[in-house]
Amino acid sequence: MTEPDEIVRAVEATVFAAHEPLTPAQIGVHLGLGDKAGAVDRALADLQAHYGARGVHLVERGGRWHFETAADLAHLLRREKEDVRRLSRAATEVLAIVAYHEPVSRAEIEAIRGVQTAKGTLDVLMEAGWVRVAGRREVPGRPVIYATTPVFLDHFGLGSLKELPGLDELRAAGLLDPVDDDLIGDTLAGQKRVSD
Amino acid sequence: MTEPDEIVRAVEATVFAAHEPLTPAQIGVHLGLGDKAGAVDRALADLQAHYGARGVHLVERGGRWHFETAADLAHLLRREKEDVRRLSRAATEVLAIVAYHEPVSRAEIEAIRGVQTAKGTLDVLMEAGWVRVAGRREVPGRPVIYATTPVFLDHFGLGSLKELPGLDELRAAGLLDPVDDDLIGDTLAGQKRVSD
Amino acid sequence: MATLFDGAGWDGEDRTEASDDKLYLDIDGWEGPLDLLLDLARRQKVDLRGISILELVDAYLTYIEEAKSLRLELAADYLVMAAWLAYLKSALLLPRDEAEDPSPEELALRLQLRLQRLGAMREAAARLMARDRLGRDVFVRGAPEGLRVDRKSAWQCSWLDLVRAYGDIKVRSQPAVHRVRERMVMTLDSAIARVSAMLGIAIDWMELREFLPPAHDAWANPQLRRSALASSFVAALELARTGKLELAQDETFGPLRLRAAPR
Repeated sequence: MTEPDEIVRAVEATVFAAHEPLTPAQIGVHLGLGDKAGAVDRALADLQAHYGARGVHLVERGGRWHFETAADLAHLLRREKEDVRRLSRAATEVLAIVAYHEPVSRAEIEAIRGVQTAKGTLDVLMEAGWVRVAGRREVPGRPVIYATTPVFLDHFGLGSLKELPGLDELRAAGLLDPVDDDLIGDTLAGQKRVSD
Repeated sequence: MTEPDEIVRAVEATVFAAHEPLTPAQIGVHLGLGDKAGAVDRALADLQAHYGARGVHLVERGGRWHFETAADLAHLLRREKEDVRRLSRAATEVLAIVAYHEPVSRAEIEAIRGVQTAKGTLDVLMEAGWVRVAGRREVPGRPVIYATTPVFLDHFGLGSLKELPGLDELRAAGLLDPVDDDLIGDTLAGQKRVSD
Repeated sequence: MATLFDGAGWDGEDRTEASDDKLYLDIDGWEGPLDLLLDLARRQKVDLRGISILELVDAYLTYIEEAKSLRLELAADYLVMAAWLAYLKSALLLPRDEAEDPSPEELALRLQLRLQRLGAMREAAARLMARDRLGRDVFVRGAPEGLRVDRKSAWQCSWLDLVRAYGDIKVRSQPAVHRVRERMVMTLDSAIARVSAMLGIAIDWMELREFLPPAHDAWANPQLRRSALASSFVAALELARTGKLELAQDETFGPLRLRAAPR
């Protein structure tokens, strides 16, 4: 490649510094090349070829020229950064209710949890991609109902929701808060809590 | 010239697209090259050499890199509507004193100029983003001290303060030594002091 | 160093063309005595290092006199400087007093150095302002795309957390039902009947435990035995209350003994 000549360098700098795309005529006027319009076109063609292989391209849109990031590098302009965050206790409960009872309305979730569910909690679950709106229930008020997504099954390694363990299994596996079965045997009062 | 490699293209696109000058570390983080910091430095050196002949240059100012138009094209690009604010003579002097002596207190500025410096003068320089408060000097009275900013380097096209024009000659001539003499106060005790 | 003082002024300002006779008119443009001194020095068109302080002092004093005669308001600083320069001048001209410290020559040198410093900074400011400046001479990219970092939360929740949460909800939300299991017990009535009957045939003190049924078959059940013990104790208290037996215990938690009340 030869060194760029003066006009090429000037056109390059002008397009670079411009706040908006420029027509060749505007560039010519700016550089005082009014009578050498062809020179601007040649310079633009030269620059376009030069930048073709680079990380920045010189492109024409509707007769106006500007620099932009090469299309294959566009992903660099907007990078996503992931913050790993643990789901809150409330959100975990809501997710569990949706999984065990889907499709379920917000009012039903609240009835099961026994506490009000902040709107944001469901938003977080939808943002995580685990819960989706599954339509409306055809009852008065037509409440929105929620269900889990395939992403949910993936994340928790489930083939289907049927694989979620029942309460008896949970208890048998010792996954529920221990109920004082052991204590019952040797108390005279002999009361037993019954949870199912 | 060989085709630029992927990292060079990515660094080129990143610096081109950025609103602000970037340090090599910032570029590395953005490109997810955290452990290959040397790659960014190599790419920047490669790009700087490549753009050296062009209408747009890649420049380093205070450790941060950006593209700007070549200085020799200034006569073609100079904007009629000047964005550069005209500084008062007092403000330019104060700016020079801060740059050549930093960090420097207001009393020291006044000692060099032999006149009180209006508070507004430093405010104008701080508003322009060229001067900042750099802490306090740990001497009696703990005076606030001032220094220049990266924006100052950017604006005046200085890679670092070492590139200030005439710095070495001035230093060699002893003209940048700390000022502590009070010429008139020493000899005219009891009269109004001129320099502070 | 001489280069520091030729060339144009700073940021378009240039007073070198001002003629001497209108010098006083510019008084408001000066910022202070040093400023005026420096300007006077520049008029001598020599390197500050070679300047004659005496001549400079004379120029300053003459200037201040003229300005005063024109009834210009002169700032106190100008007059203080004038007084000091007059002192310096006389010290430089008079025979040297060896004891004086600092010496007049030293003061003159210091003044010279200060003027050099100010001149240097003024020159530096002019050179700084004349550089290729961003936004005036060189330009950054007019329309950068900008870099954006979108922060996205990757939510974490384990299978265990999920099912445990559900279990907790169920445990928490189910109404608690309490049910007492049917168990074999010795009722108080049967205990009273048994203790009364046994007391009838007893001759001497008997310990409470001896009133319990023999520990075999159903009575071997420890729960039932405890029930029998408790009921027999209550039966003994009841019979004592109605005057049918006497109770004795030698020490705290010692054996409890019973016998029929003497008739």
